[in-house]
Amino acid sequence: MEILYFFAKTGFYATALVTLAAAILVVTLRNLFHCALALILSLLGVAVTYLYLKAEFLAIIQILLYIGAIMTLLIFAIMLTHRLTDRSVSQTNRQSLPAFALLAVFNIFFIASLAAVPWKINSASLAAKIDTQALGAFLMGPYVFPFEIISIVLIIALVGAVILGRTDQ
Amino acid sequence: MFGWGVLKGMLVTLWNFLLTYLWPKKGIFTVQYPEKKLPLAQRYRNFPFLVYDGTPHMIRCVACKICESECPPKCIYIIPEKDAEGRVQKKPAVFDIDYAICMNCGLCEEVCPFDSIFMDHEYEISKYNRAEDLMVRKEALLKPWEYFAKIRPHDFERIEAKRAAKSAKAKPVAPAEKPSQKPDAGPTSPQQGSVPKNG
Amino acid sequence: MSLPCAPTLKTELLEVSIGPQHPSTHGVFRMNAVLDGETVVKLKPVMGYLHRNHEQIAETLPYLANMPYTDRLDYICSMTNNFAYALAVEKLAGIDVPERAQYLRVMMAELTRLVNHSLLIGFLLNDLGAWFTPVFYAFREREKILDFFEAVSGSRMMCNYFRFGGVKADLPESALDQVRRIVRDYPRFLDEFERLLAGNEILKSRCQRVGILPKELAVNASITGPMLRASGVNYDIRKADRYSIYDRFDFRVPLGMTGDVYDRYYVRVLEMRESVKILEQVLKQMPEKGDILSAKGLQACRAPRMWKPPAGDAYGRIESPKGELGFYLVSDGSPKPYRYHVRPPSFINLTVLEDLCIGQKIADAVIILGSIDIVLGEVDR
Amino acid sequence: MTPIPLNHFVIFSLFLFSIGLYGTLTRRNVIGILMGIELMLNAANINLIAFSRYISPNPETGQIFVIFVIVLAACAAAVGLAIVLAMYQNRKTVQAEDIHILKW
Amino acid sequence: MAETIDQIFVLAKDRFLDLLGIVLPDWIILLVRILISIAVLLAVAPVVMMYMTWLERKVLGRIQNRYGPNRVGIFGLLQPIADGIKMLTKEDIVPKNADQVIHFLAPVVIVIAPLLVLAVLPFGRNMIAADLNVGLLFFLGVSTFGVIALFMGSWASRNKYSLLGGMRAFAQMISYEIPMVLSVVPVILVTSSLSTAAIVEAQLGWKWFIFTPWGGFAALVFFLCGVAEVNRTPFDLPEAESEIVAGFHTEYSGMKFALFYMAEFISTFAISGLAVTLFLGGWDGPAFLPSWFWFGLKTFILILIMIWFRGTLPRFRVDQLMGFAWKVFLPFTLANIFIAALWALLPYPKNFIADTIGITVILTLLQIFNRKETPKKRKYLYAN
Repeated sequence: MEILYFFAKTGFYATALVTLAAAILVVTLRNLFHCALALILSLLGVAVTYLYLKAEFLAIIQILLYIGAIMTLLIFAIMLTHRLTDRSVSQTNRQSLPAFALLAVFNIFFIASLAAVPWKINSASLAAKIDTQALGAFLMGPYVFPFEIISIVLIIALVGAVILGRTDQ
Repeated sequence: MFGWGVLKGMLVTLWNFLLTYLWPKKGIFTVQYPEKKLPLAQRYRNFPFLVYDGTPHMIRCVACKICESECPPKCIYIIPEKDAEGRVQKKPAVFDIDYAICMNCGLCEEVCPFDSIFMDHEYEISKYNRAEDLMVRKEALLKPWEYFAKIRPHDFERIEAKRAAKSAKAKPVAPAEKPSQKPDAGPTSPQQGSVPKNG
Repeated sequence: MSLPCAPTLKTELLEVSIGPQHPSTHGVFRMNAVLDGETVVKLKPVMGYLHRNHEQIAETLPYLANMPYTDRLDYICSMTNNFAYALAVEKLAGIDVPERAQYLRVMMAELTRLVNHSLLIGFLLNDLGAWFTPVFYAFREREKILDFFEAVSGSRMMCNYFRFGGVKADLPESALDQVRRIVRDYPRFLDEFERLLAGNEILKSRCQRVGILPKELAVNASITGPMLRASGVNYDIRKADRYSIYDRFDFRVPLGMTGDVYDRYYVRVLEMRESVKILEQVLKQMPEKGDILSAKGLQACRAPRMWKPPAGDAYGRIESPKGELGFYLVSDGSPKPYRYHVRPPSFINLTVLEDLCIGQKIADAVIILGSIDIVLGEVDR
Repeated sequence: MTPIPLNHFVIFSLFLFSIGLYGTLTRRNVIGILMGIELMLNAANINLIAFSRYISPNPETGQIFVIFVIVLAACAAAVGLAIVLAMYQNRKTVQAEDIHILKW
Repeated sequence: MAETIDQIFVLAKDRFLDLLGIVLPDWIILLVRILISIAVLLAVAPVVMMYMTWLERKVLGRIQNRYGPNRVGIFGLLQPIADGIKMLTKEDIVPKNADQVIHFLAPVVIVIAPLLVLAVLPFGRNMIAADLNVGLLFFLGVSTFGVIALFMGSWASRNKYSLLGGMRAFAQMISYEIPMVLSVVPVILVTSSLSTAAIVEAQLGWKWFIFTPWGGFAALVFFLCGVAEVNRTPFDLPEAESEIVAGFHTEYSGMKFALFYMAEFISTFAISGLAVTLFLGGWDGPAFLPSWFWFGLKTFILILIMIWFRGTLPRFRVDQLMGFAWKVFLPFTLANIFIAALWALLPYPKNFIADTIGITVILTLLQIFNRKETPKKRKYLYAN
């Protein structure tokens, strides 16, 4: 059995690598549609990561909402703002070098500090099983107020999007 | 209620579906082609063929070139035979029909004064080569008069009667000289035949 | 440009060339459509892919030799094409037609109308996306009529049956029973079609209020045939001109109210019922025996190369299933026509395509084209 | 069996966040910027779940917050893309540097 | 005996694993257990697809008074194999301007989704490849991949027809996913579970949800949305051959084209299977026949109905299609959730009455609000 766990762990690192590679493609590719596809792959990797954190519901929600809805929207927007036969123009501005340097510094600093932090692992919650019913109970119980707020925000955003999308007649 | 008409239409298709199993004779109207073939109507016309009496040497055609000139798409090509002295004989040396051009109108059959060219019932004539294979020569066009009797018995009777009357009336007259003078009755007894001949 | 269903989102216009190789352009017809999303904002019909020089060929041929060529104009209704051409030449040369031949002609014309209309409805449904079922039902019935045509004229579609002053041949023995059977069974088939289609809500909502052709436009664009009558204009050449012997039959002309695709479809269904009525009367009134070719006609058909009509001109027209089909002939006294012109109903009806399609969805453009009922052989000639 | 160390999740999400930020900083196209933002939000989500799973006494909290974040991301995407579309209709451009007058 | 036949596949698998267990370590057995399920699904799915094409052609032929394929093998049973060989040997044409990589990836990605969702379908008692506790959501979530793959294909072809088809597919599938999910919600509400196996368990003993007032209509809506989701007539706009040639797969040929078809047919099968699972009692049925037979029979009937649709109905127009989803299905399914809640809350005779009233009210309201769009009957004049 140990060997299966080893495979599983290797799987996590592989997923992480694929996700990061896809993410790099997202920010570097010239063709926006390719970027969107790479982003889908990256989001899929994140969903798999959720599985490793034993959040199956969220993994599915990630696929359903991010890939099914948000990415669809994004691709729609790409299609509506690009012509089929457009030449791919340069998609990056001249900040790439400073941005890269800044982020490198930021990452080094962060990793160094991370290594120094002794996290207190809570083994009870690590082993806890959270099924969908429990999540639902929480949403309807302690978190009902933010839940309602978020639904109102969603409605407002949708109405706003519709109004923005209309042309003035 | 929305959807009622859709249901009614679906019942029609369901009925047709069931009919093909319950009563295949009425339900299915396709014919399994290479195994089964539909009977052809007698007047069915496809491509023309030439008639000979008895042996293939006795071609009925006299190379009068009427069909050649009447053919609307000009698919017939005739050269009359010449004897040793170069006199034109009443027999075609070359009789070509380009099936690729022929449009099966049947006018050649209608205008022929000698009952020598008729429309065939043969329709399985697919070929691989359009230029050579569909240019049909005299030899391939020839078919016996009995064949015509087989495919079109009605017309056969009519034409036989007409020919018999003609040969009895004017035995010595060479038929190729003035075809338009022939005072045949034409289509006066039309329920028998298909083509009002100008014979 | 303000459109009836203007989209609220402005996007790039997309130019799509529908055809010449396209499943639903009924041949090699091309529509250059400019689409805004799914909506047609501009549509330019392009035709001529099937141009065969028909009129020019006819001017190089004797009069009769052109008869088989007229079969190929509207290859679904070759009988009516022959009819119109024969009428024109008869008018030109003053040829009379015997009684029985007149009835045979009307019979063939009305049978052709049944063929054409049921086929059109089948293919209209195909354009609507019903996967070939109505087409096959129409084929099933058409097959019987084509069998009859084959028995009579020798060919199923390229009949070449009419002659100047009559028809090519009389009916063979059992052919009359064949027609009786067709006339008896056709209403049953029409009822089946009705059950399958007329009540179908999808078809109704697809066709109603789509591609409306207003009365004035229809008249101004000289639209004829069922398309004109669907717009509510009472004009049927069988009634207006009473050519041949149409004045002897009792039939009605169905008229539509709105002139949309649904009316065009349904007027044809009703016309088929009227055609069946005419056929019944033909069967009742037709003389048992009689000449099928007048003496003058026989002259014209005996040696086509020699026959010379008097100089002059003539226009023969009939109500073909698609509209007014006319042939205009100018003769200079030689065996060949000096000028020969066809008035093809498909082509003239097609001229309003752009007016009908603008502002509709692309799917509607396809069914509007289908409801106009074109045959490319006739449009391009 | 030992679980995957928490730091690995955090570093993974850090990299993801950095890449997203890089994209946001360097992209000229507004939709590209939005994609970068989506990446950053995802990185945050991983962190939320990982920390709640490993450290928090209530492991549900993180997941519920992730749900909220996903909903907010959807809102952001919807509104953002609507703005992009409106921009494109009016100015025929989706390049960020061309959109600088802060009005239609 | 009946029990054995019922469980024959499960027993066979166990026996096989037992045999393997003699020689191989535990972890390999675990892997093999998973791999067997995957292998069976992967092997069965294409066969199902092939014979669905045969069935469709046969039934359509019969509907149209024809024979359908009957040349290759008896009853044309080998026809799908001949088609497969033809597809494999056909030239694979890639347009010159196409996006090569994505053009290649699209047909590959599109078959993944319908193959994955088969894993959560209970084909019989104990015959489910993966009994996830979010099985239903898994099904709905993974099927969204199809949209992306479709769009990849349509975009990469660089063809305007493809693009139009892709856009239509996009809009249609998103629109219909909402009423589809909402029509499933009452089932989740009543069974309080997302696991497909548990949903079937809840319907055992002829308590199929289709027999309840809310379930009947929800099943209808779900089925119609499913038909729309897999792009079949009357909702086959993305590949409407009379309008946009072949839609998103215009530029595909050979095996890639076959993969598109495979995806369509497998998802047809999967959607029918899910409808059976959710509303028609899954593998429940009289015990004299095995459970997998009942599941197969019900799925087969639903597939037949889809083919029947295809043989009869014309297709909708794009705006009517959207209107149908947003103006009819969506309000109805939303109301249906309340109706189902009433059913769950009230005792037996009362809940039936309440549901009937609720459904009548919502249907009447829909009729009234949509009367502008409903077609009218017409009268025709005759002139003499």
